[in-house]
Amino acid sequence: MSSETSAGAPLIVNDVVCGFCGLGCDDLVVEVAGREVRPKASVCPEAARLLRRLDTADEAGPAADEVYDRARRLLDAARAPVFAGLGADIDGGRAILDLAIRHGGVLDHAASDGLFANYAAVQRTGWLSTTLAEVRNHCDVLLVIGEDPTAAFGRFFERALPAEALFTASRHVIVLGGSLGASARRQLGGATVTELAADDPVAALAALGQMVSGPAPRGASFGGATAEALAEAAAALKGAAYAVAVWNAAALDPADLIAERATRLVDALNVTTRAGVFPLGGRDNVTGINQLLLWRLGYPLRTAIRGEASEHDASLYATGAALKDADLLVWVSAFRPEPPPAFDGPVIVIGHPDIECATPPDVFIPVGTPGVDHAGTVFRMDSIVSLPLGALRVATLPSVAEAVRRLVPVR
Amino acid sequence: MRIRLRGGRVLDPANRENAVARDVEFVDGRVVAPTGERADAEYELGGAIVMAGGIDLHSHIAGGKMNLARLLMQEDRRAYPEKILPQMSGSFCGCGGGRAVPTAHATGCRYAELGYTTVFEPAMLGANARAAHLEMADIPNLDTGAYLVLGNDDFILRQIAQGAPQEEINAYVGWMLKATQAFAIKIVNPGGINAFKFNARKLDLDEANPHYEVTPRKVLTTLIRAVTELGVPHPIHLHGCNLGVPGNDETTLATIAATEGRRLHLTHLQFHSYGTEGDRRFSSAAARIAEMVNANPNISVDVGQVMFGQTVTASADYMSQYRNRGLANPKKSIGMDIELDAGCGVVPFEYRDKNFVNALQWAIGLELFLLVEDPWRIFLTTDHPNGGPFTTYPHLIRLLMDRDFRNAQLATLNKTAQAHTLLGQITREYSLEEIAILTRAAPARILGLADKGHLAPGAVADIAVHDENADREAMFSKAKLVFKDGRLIVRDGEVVDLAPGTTHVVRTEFDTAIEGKLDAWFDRTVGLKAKHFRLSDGELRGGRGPTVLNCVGGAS
Amino acid sequence: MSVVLRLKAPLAARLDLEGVTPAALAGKALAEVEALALPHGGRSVPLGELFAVRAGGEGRLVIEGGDARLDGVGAGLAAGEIVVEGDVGAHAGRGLAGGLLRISGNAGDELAAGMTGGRIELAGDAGARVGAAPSGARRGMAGGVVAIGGSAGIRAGERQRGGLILVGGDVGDEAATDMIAGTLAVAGRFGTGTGRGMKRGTLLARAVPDLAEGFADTGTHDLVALRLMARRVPDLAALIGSAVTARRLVGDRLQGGLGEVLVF
Amino acid sequence: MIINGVDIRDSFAEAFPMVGTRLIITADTPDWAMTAGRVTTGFATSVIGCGCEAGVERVIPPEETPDGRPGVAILIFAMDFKSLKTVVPLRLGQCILTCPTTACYAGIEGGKRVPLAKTIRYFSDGYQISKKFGDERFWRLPVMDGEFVCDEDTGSVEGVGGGNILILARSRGQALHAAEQAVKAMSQVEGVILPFPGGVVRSGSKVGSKYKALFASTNDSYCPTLRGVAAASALPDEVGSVMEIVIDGVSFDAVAAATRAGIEAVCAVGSAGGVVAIDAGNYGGNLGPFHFKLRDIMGGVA
Repeated sequence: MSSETSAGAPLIVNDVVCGFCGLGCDDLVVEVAGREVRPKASVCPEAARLLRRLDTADEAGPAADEVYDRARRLLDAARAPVFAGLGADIDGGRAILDLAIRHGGVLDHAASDGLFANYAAVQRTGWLSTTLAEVRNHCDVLLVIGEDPTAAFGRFFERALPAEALFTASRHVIVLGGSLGASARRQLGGATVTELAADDPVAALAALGQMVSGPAPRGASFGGATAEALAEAAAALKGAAYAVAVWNAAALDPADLIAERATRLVDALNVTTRAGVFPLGGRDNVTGINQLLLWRLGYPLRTAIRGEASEHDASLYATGAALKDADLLVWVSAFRPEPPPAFDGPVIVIGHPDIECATPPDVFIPVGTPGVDHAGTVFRMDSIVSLPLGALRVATLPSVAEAVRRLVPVR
Repeated sequence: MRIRLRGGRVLDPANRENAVARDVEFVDGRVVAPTGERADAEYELGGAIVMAGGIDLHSHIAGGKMNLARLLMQEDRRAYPEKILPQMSGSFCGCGGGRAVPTAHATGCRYAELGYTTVFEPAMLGANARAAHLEMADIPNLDTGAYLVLGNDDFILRQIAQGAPQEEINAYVGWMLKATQAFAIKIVNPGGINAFKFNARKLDLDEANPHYEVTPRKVLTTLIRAVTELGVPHPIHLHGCNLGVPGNDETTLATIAATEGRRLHLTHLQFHSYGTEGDRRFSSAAARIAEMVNANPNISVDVGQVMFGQTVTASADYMSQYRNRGLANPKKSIGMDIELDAGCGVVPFEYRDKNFVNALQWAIGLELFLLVEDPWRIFLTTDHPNGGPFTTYPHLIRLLMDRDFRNAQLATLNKTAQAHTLLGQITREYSLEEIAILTRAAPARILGLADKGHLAPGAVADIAVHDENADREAMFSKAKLVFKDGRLIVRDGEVVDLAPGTTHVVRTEFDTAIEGKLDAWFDRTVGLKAKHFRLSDGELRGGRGPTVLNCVGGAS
Repeated sequence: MSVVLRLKAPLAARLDLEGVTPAALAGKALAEVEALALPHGGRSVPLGELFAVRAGGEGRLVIEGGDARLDGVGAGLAAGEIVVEGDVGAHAGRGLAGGLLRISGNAGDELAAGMTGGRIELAGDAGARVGAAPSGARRGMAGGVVAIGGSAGIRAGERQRGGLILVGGDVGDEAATDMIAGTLAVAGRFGTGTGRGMKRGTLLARAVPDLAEGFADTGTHDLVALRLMARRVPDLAALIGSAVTARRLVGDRLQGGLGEVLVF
Repeated sequence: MIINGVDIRDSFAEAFPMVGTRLIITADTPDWAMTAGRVTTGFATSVIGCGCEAGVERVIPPEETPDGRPGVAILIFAMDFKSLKTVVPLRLGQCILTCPTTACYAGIEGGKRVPLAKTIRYFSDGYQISKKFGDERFWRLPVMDGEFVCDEDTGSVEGVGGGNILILARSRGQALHAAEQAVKAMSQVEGVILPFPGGVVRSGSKVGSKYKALFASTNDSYCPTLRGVAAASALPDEVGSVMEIVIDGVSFDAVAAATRAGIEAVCAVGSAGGVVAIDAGNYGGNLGPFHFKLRDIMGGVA
C-alpha cells in the first residue's frame, strides 16, 4: 500500500486505500513516478481526479515561519473563530480539536449537511442500520432512495452488491425517485432493477412505509409513484430476507424527512424480517472527524467550544450560520482543493496546495493530502470501519496535524 | 525520580499485607523496596490506606457503540457538562463530559478520581478495532486494553460448521488477537448475534444457528479450547445466551457445566441469574448460581450490578437489545448489524427503585456479591454503563461493606421485590481487604498482569491512597492521592495532571498459514483487505504502541 | 432580588443567556451577577463586561436593548418573568417550563423549542422552527402558550406535541412537519408543504393552506369544539370569533396520521 | 313551632356524607339539553337500588355555558368515590354520548377527578381527538351527527345525601299539592337535587325489615293506613297522607337552604291548604353525621 519512490522507474502500487468519498475502497492501483501519481485501475472518476498529481514541485512550498506567526496572531485576536472544512485525517482532526479547545470556536465539516439530515432521525428515534459487508452478503432487496448513488460514490454497486454473496443468490434493486445510469447498471450485472418514478420521494416513501406497517393509504398515486408500483415494492421488501435502504442525504431535499421515513420503513420491516438502513455519505473523513468529536467532546460536529466548555447545536453551529457571527475562519481542506466559503473577516486556509480562493486568504498554509503525501486514518461512511491511508510519495508539505500543531505555542 | 509515601498503611492482598504500616517508595514509575535515600518528593499520609491502583476488568469505555450511545444520549451530555478545574485552567484538557457515556477525557478523569488506573473495554469488534484503539489513545490517566468479540463472526462459524481442525481455529484466534491488538477473547451471545441476521429472535445454548447449524455450546467450547491452547491468560470472557430473559438461570447453569472444568469467566452474571418463579414470573436465581460458582473453581464472574438512575445500555448483543428496545427510556434506540462480525444495540435505560424488575435486579446483583464466597473469583462491576455508570462504584462498595446501609436501601425499594429477595437475611459484610481483592489484586491475577494490582518491588507505580472513613462511600468517592506510573495525577479527589496510559495486548503464537485463507475471505466477502483490517503497533496510543504480553501456549 | 440588565453595546459574537433566570439570580448581589460567566463566541466572559447591571422591580428580570445574537433568553425559565426590550437570538424560551417571557422585538430560530409550560409573548417576528424539538431531542413543544404578534419562519410547530402556538402574521413553509399534537393557530397565511407527516394536532387557519400530499378533505362541519375554544381559550377568542363551522382536512394519511387542519 | 298553622315538629333530618359531581350538558336546543339531563339522571332515585342519586340541578342559559349553547347542570351523588367513578362514565356513555347534539363539560373544578371522556374516549376507536389548553383537556369524539365534545374529567365534592322533609297533610291531594309547591321552591336553590320522581317520594322508608334480605322497608310509622297498627305511629288522627322530599346537595348549607325553602313553601300553603305538620326522617342520630334540625333551620321565621 505505501511506497516511496525516488526518481526512476515508475512504481505500481497495489491495494491503495482511498479516503475521498467515504466508501472505503482499498484496492486501488496507482502508478507513482517521482512526484507524479497516476491512477491506474479500480479507481472511480472522482478518486482519479483527486489522486492525480503532476511531476511538479508543489509550487509555493511549505509555509514560512512568518506565516505561522501571522496565523497565531489572528487566532489570539479572535473572539469567535470558526474551524470549518475539517477535511483531514484523524490525527489532523485531533490537532484541530486541541487548537479549538485552546481558542474556543465552532467546529464543523464541509460535508456535514447530509450527516445532520440523518441525525434528525437517528438522534430522535434511533435507527436499525447495517454495514457494507452485511449488505454485500445478506442483502437481497436494496431500496435506493433518490438518484443513482454512483454519481457521488463511483463504485457503490460494485462494492455493495457484488455478484457473489454468501447468503443470497438474488439481488433486487428498487430505485425510488431516480434511475440508474450505465455505470450502475454495469456494476449490477445480473441484478433485477425496478425503477419507480416519484416526484416527491418523501411522500412516496411515507406511503411505502405505511403499506409495510399497516393498512395501505387510500389513493392511486403517492408522491408521483403509482399505488400499484409502491405496493409491489412493499411486497418485495416484506418478502426480503434482508432488505436495505440506502440514500445519500447530501443529494436529497428534504433529506431529514427521507431519513426519518426510511428509518420508519426499516423499523416496520424488522417486525417480521430483517432490514437495515445504510446511509451514504462520509466525504473527506467527515465521519471520522465526527466520531472524534463524539469521543472527545461528547457532541457531534457543529459544536462550539466556549471557554473550555462545549455546546452543540445542529443549526446555529453549521458553518454557514456560524460564519455570520464569526471573526475568523480557519478553513481546513486537505483532501481536495475546496475553497473556503465567502467570509468578510480574516481567513486562515490550511489546505490542499491547489485551493483557489476568490479573495486571497490572510494566511495560507499548504498541506499534503492524506493517502497521497501522508499516512493517516479515515473512517468509512458506516462509522464502524476505519482505514489506514498510506503515503504514495515523499511529502514536501506538512500534514494537517503537523501544520496545526505548529500553531499551538509550546507549553 | 524517587517518590516516597510515608506513614500510610499498605493494603496489598496479593502480598498478604493487610493495612501494614510502612513506607512505599517508587522510582521512575516502578515500586522499589523502601530505602533510606533522599526522595525527590515525599508525601505524609497520616495513616491513609495505600493500595495498588484499581483495575476494572469490564467497563465499556471505547468503541463505536459508545459513540452511538453518546450520539443518542445528548441529554446525558448536557446534564453533565465539562468539569473545568481552575487549578489547571489554560493547560488542562478534561474536555467533554457526560455521566452514562462520558467522553474519553472524562472517563480517564473520573476513573482516576476514584483511584482506578487500569480499565478494560470488554467488547471490541474486530471491524471496529482501529476506532476503539483511536479512542482509547485519547483516554488519559488509564491503561487500557480490549477484549475482542468473537463467536458471531461468519468466518469462525463457517470454520466450525465445516469441521475445521482446532489448530486452524486457534490460528484464526491468534491472528485476530494480533490483528486487532486485543487482550482477551470475549464471546457475546455465542452465535446469537449472527443468528439474528438470519431473523432468529432467540438462541439458547443448544439451539442451532439457522444458517450454520452450529450451537452456542459448540462456539463456546471451541473458543475456550482455543484460548486455553494459545495460552491467553484471561479465560473466555462470556456474555452468555438469553441475557435478561427470565429463566436464563438454567442456561447459565448449563453453560457452567458445559466448560467441563475448563476456565471460563461469566460476565455481568446478574443479567443471567433470573428465574421464573412467583406471580410475576421473574425471580432471583442468585443462590443456586452462586452455589454452582462456589463449587466450580474454574469459574470466575463479574456481577454487572444494577444501580438506580438514568443510564444507557450498549452491547454487541443486538439480538437482546432489539428485544429490549421497547423498554427504552428515553424512547429511542440504535441497532446495527456489523461487518460479518457481530452487531451492536444501544438502548437508553432508567433503572427505577420502585419498579419490581429493576429492584429485584439490584437485589440479585448484591445476592451474587454476597453469596459467591471466593473474593478472588468475583469482580466489582456495573458493566458500565449497562447496569449503571462506574461513578456509582463508591456507593456499591458501601452496599457491600455496610449491612445496615444495605438493608436501609432495601427497605425503600419496590415492596414486592423486597419480598422476592433473601438479601435482607444475608449478614455478610465485605472487609476492606476483600474490596482490595475485588478491585485490584484479583483482576490483575485473572488478567495475567504480573506487575499490576500489588505493591511489591517491580510493580508498576499505579497507586491509590484513600483516607480511612467509616462511610465507605465517602472514602472511595475521592482518592487522597493517585499516582499513574509514578506521576501524581489526583490530589484530594481532583485531577491535577494528565498522564498518558498504555494499552495492554496479548500476542500468541499461531500458524501463519491461516493468512492465505483470511486474505481470500476478506477480499471476497468482507470487501476490505485483511492487511487494512489489521492494526500495526504504531497505530496504538498515538504511535507509542502497545504493552505486549506474550503468551505461552500449548496447554489444552 | 430582581435585576435590570442593559446591554452596553451591540454584541460582536453570540452570547448565551441560558439559565440566567429570576430564580438563578435570586439572592445574588449585583457584583455576583456581574461576575456570572457567560459563553460569548469562543470564550467565557463575565456578565458585567457586556451588561450594565442594576436592581429592578420585584420578581422579574428585565433586559434592556436586545440583540439578535442574544441567545437562550429565558431558556429553562420555570417561574417568574423575563422582559426583553428589544430583539433576542436563537433558543429564546427553550425548555421553558413556567413563568412568562415577554419580548418586545423579534426572535431568532427555535423560539420555544421543547417548551413544556408557561407563556411566551413575542411582539415581533420569530425565526425558523418555533416550538420545534431542540437539537437532538425527540419532540417539540409540549405545553404552554407562545403568542407571536408578527410572523414565524419555516417549520413552525415541527414535532410539536402539545401547547398552543398563536401566530398573528404568516408562517413559513412546512409548518407542522411531523407534528405530534398540540395546536398551531395562524391568523395570516401558511407557506407551502404544510402538515407533512402530521400524526395528530390541529392547525387553525383562515384559508386552506398549501398542504403536503396526504390530506383528506372531510368537508365543512358545525364543530362544537370551535365554540368551546373561542370561549375557553382567551388567546383563540379573537381568531375564532363567532365561527361555528370549519372545513376539516385530515392527514398525513400517507403515514396513517390523524392531524387536522380546521379552516374557518 | 307553628308557622301559618303548620306544626314544625321538633325533629331533624339525618343525612349522610356522599360524594358528588356536577356535569354541564349543552345541546343545540334547550329541549335536547334537558332530555339528556333527564335521561342521564333517570333511574337514580336512591343509591340502594340505582348505585347513585342524580337529578337536574338547573337550566343554564347559553351565555353561561362553556360552548355558548343552551344547557343544564346535573348533579350525581354516590356513597363513595369509587362508585362515583364507575357510575358517571357509565351514564355519560349511555345517556349523553348517545343524545343528539350534546356536549358535556366539567361542572366542578376542585376535588378528586372523576373521569369523563378519559374513560369513554375509546368508543371512537382511535379517531378521538384530544385538545389541551393550559391544564384543561377536552376530547372530540367523532359521532354520526358530528362530534361529541367532552371534557377529560370533572372535579368532585364531598356532599350531603339524604336531607329530607315529611309533609303531613289531611288528604293525599293536599299533601301532593304542598309537596309540588315545595319542589318548585327547592329547585331554585343551587347545589341541590331532589332525586325522587318529580322530587317527591311517597314510599319513605325505615332502616331494616322483618325480611333478612332487605335493608329498608316501608316507613310504617308514617303510613296512614297503619295508624294504631304500627308500633310507633307518628300520625295524628287528622293526617290522611304523607309525602317526603329527599334532598342531596353539594354542601350542608345547600341542603339546609333547600330544606328551608321547602318548608317555607309548604307553610305558605298552610293549614288552610290542609297541611298539618312538617316532620323529618332520622334514625335516632346514630347513623348520619349531618342533622338538619327543622326548628333551627326555620329559626327566626316564627
